[in-house]
Amino acid sequence: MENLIALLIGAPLLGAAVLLCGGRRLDRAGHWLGTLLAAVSFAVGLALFADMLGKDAEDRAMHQHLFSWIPVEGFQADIAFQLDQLSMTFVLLITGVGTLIHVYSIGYMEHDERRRRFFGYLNLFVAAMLLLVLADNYLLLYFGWEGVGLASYLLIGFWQHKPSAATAAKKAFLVNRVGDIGLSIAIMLMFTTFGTFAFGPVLASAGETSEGKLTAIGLMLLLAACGKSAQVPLQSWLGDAMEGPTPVSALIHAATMVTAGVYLIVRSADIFDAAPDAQLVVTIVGAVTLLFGAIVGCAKDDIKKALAGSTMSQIGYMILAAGLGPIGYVFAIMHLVTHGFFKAGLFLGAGSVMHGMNDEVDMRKYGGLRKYMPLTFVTFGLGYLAIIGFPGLSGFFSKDKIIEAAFAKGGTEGWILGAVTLLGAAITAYYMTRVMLMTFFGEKRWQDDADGNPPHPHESPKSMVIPMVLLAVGSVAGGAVFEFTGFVEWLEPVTGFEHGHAPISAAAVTAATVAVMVIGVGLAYLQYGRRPVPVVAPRGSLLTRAARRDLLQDDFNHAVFVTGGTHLTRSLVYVDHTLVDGVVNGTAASVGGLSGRLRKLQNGYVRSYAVSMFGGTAVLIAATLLMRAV
Amino acid sequence: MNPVNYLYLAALLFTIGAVGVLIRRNAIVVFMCVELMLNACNLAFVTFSRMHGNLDGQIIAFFTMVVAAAEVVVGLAIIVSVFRSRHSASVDDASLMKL
Amino acid sequence: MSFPLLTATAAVPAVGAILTAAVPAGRRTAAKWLALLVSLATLVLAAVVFARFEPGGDRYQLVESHSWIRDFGVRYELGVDGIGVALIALTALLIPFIVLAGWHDADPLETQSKRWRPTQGFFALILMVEAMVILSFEATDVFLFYILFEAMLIPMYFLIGGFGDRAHGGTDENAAAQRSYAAVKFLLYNLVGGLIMLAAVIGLYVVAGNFSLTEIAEARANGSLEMAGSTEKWLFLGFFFAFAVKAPLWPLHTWLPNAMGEATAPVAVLITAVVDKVGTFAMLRFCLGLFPEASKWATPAIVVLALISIVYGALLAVGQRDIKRLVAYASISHFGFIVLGIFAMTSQGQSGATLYMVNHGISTAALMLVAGFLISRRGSRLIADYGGVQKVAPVLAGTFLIGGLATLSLPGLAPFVSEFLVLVGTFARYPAAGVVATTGIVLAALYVLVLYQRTMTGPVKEEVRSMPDLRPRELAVVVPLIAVLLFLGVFPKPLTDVVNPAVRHTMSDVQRTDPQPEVTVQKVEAAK
Amino acid sequence: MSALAAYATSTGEAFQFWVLGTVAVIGALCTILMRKAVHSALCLAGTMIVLAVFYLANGAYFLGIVQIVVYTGAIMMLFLFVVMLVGVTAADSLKETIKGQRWWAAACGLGFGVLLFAGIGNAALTEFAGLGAANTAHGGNVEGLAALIFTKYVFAFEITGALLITASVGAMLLTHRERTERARTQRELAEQRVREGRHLPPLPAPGVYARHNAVDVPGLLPDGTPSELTVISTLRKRGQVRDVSGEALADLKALEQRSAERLGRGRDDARDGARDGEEANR
Repeated sequence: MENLIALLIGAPLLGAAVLLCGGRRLDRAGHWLGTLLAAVSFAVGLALFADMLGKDAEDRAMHQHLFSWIPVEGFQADIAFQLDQLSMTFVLLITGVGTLIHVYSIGYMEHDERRRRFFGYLNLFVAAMLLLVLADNYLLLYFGWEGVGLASYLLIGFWQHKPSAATAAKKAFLVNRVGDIGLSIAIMLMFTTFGTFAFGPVLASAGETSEGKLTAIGLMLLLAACGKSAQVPLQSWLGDAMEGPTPVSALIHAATMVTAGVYLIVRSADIFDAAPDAQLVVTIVGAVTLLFGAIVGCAKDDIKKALAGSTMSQIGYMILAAGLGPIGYVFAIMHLVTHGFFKAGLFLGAGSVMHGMNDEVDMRKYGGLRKYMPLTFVTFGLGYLAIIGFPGLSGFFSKDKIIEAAFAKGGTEGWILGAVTLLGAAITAYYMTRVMLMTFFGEKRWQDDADGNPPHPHESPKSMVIPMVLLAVGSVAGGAVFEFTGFVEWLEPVTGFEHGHAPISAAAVTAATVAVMVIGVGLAYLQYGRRPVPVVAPRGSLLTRAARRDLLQDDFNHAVFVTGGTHLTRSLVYVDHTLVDGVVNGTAASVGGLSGRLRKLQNGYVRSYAVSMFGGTAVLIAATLLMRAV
Repeated sequence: MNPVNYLYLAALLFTIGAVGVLIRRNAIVVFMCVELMLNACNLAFVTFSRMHGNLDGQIIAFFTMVVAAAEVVVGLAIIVSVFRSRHSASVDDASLMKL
Repeated sequence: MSFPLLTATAAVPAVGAILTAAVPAGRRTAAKWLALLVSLATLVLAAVVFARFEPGGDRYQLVESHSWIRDFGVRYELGVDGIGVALIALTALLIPFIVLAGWHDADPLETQSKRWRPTQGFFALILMVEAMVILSFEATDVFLFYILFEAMLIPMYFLIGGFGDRAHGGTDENAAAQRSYAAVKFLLYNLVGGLIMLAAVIGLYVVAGNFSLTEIAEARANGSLEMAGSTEKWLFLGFFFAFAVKAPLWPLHTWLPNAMGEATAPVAVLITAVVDKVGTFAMLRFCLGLFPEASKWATPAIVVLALISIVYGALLAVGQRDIKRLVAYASISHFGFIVLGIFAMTSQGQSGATLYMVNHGISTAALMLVAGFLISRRGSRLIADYGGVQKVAPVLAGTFLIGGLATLSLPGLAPFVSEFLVLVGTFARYPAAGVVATTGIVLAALYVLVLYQRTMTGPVKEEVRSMPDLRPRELAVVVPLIAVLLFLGVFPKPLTDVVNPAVRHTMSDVQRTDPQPEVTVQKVEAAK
Repeated sequence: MSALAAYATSTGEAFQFWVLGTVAVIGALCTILMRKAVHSALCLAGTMIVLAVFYLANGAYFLGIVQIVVYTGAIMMLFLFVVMLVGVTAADSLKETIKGQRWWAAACGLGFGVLLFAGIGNAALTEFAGLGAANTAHGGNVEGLAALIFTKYVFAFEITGALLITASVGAMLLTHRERTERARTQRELAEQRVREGRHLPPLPAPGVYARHNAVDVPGLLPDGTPSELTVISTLRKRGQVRDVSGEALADLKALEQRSAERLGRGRDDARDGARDGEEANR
């Protein structure tokens, strides 16, 4: 069975290669081929899953060694895969949700002339993401890590003729690269510390080195995770990334790629467990992002950006949980999977809405859509209930566990983290209700598009609706399934698990969670359900305005990095031209000036030359005489 | 009298000839000055010959004369052909080496 | 006496150059085909060299040795180690593509006389450069190497000054002036470097009594040749200066952007991908091989210069408005990495540096040649003159992007392997330097993506609307290069197998061992 | 005499040296200071003769004679010949045209001379072997030279022979102008002249009324002005045309005046005639 692991990656990779190199001949069948290969990968994943379930919990990890990648003295990097329970979870999520979104895209991208290439990119993404989660060493993980970055770049900028899309793609790649510095330094640190960077040996001997080194490695891994998972301070790209086609937002920027940071931290659990300081920073980052994303999500009128803020916030939950150590790893992954379902569903719903509304994204121009798009409304609604943690739905189970674990951290930290998670839950309920109300309820606020066509909201084609329905099912049932089929036991051999002991009872936490949810929903209803929503956004409070601008982080980046960088490069270009080159040119000019003066001696008159010859002879005689005299 | 005086005389004549080469523009006169320098050398050779008591110095002076004759023939031919084309025998007129 | 394979590898392009130059004026297509065939034949020979080279064998293989100038102990002495083999392979691999890419670059203008034969001259000069570069990778005699090092400036000078980019903003006279400025600058910089090296070569002879690299290195190793510390340092500096100009290292780099900007794209590739490699190659072979102590003494300063090159080159690339100058500054940044890897003096760093030379050659060739195709279509080198090309010429844009991604060292493409090895190697010895160098990867992403964004994306500009996509000849240039980049990115083993033993020898030259990891890890069985 | 010359310097030789040495230096100075090339040549010839005497005094009898016969006699005559060819009357301007040339020349010359003198003064030149033995070894100076030339210096001698041949051939080549086109026949020349329409008849002869028949005197036109055409082009180019028209007119005027006085005829006519002549002259 091990040999099938390569097939997991190989199928979508083949699809990408064929679709991208195949040319226009494949235009008509390309999307089917892409979808088929994603489905093949999913099928292989299921087969491997079935095989894995048949084994003992401890023996479930599978390895496949393909070949030595970079064989250099003292440096072994292999193309080798490791499929354990953690990877398996991701494989199923990636290929499953990935396949659904492929199907969805068939309808969504129907009118795009470059649909073949879109599927090529999607396949490329799936392959890279699988490589990321299947790698058995950090360098190969880095390969996948950058691969998904590339796919994300290509897909965000898929509509390249829009300057905003091209800029957003570039921004995403660059911010991710900053995070990549972290990953590469972490790998280098591992290499100098352990002499290798394969998961097995590094994690097994993590305890043998100093805590300081491990903290450094941990913080660098966190930096990488921040970049990929859009955590503060590297979160700024995610909102802009919504320029990409909606299926991309659903797959990459909600369900899978952005959660790679969580995977990285959970995968490196042994390192973090031995470095409590790093763990603390992880939780702080998670907590800050959780609130940051939630606040941003409250202020955005663009439906996708509101959802992007929500994604950021939900990943904040996961990171926070991952930072809690063995009491949180499992729940981080569990929330990751449930979030993958409901957020993908929400994005697909949003895409469906946009599909029917002439690609309008401003929620203030929606309203009353539930009658026109009943299926979208229902699936979106179920996703909504899941994310706010409506009891019994998937989000409820996973989020509740994280909040409980946060309290279980213990001490003041535990209280603070618990409070933050609860606050986050309230805000989540608030902004998601706002989205729901502005989109599907209230009166119509539709506007003609740029060409003057009034929108004709309609239900999307089957290829789009079916994936939405399936994801809605997952959003509803996922949590319960995990809760009652032993997700904890499933992951425990990989991540380890301890029961957290919260200072308050689990029932109290659950009650509090439900209570803050109700408060959040109620507040949103008061603001958006009872009163009509203005088409033009009101000026809003200082916080609202700041949140609309991503809490000014973009402005900060622009002022410091973009403007400063532009000035720096401009001045360096000047310096290079005047100073570095100038020194050389100055030397040349002075030599030239001297020669110009010397040239006057060469006046072309034989007699002048004769004088110099004669003088030279005299000097030679003088020198000879002097030498003899001495 | 010390025969070294001949050497002083040779040196003086040589210097006069050299200065003449430098200050005259007429190519023929320049040539004459060159001849003067050669003759000064010859005088020195002959004096050295006497000083050392062998005839090699005279031989060299003899060869110098032959070479001088050859040189004069070619040099004057050049002057004549230059004069033919430029109607001038001034060495300053031939300043094409100047950029 | 066996077949002189190394001589043949250099002689084939040299003879080919003469034959190409002799093709009559009217038969310029024949000259092109001849040049292509000769370069392919050289590639075959280089492949034979690669195959005949045994990684486990002697340090220098396929050795040829003949007396040349007996009085000074100068010998015609050739031999290749793994590093030389890799770079010969690179050179022989790139030249056919350079020839193919420059197929029409030297066609005579309508206004020129019928007897004028620029095409023949262009291809003959390229082959001449190839011959000299290959021979300089083979030479194990310092004097022979020096002569080749200098002699290759002559054809390069004519290639830069005589065959400029026809896409220029100003008038013809203006362009000609710029071009001759660039060519003279190239020549002067390199001549000054070469002159200083000549002094050091003579000094070496005075000290050692012969020019043979192998003999001197051996004598130094077994202690029969003592060299005073200061002597060694001065000689080292003399050699290093020349190589640093050629490489080029900050602050001796300013000739490169001019030369690459003014030359045609294939010639620019020839400069940066082939000729400049002689500089970094010579650092490895001569600086470290002949002056190990001085190399160690100078390492801190050189590491700092390399770091400055990396960051400075990348920052200046960001600030460029001219596509070709941008690539030139990017190359300066990359050469910083190569030098860093060499002087980190770890196995990973030096293997990485060697691989970097090869990979940088291929990736820059891919990027620069596609850029050349782009420029030839629009007739402008300014980034601002482009926009939306992706919509009009998707294949061109796609290949350009892949070239760019290789330049920014995306995993999966060859440069990543080498860049990461350099970083790891440097980090193991000098952690701070490793961290600073890592910022280079962000800046690389910045200049590549900004370039791509401004030229390829956005609304289609009026001037590019009718731009044709890549033609078959151009595809034949780009596709194999990209294939090689992908192959070496995933499976660099053929190259590392050859390079590893050579690096081991170099490490023993400088008597340095790799820093050992802090924790010795038992290999987990499962990882196998 | 030979013994005298060989061994020591007598008072007579000293006297001879001081007198003739002064002459030689004056001759040399005149060579470089005379404005006319022909004068320079004559001064140089004088210096050379003095040198010939010094050669004799130094025991180089053969060279002394050769100096007079070959150098002064042949080479200097060659100089004079070329001077004539170029223009014997042309005087050079001694005004210097190159800035600082004269000062540099003087300074260099002075420095050079001082150095030479210092060098000679420094050298230990007190021993004089004399030429007596050398000259008598083969029976005389000429025989001694011959013995050396045809033994030790035979190669150099042969080479100088080759040099002389080459030089003479070279001189011929330099001055000889190859005719590159066919010589035109008289008919063709005549036709050309007709075609060009100038001077159909032969050019007028030089000379005036049989008073001045020299070739450098232009013939006078009917109005009394000289005609350049009558003088050959070489002289014209050199500017060596002697204008005698004014002289002729003055003579004519004087004659007319005299005859008028004698005949007592009207002066007005004569004055008119003279005025006409003057105007035409102008």
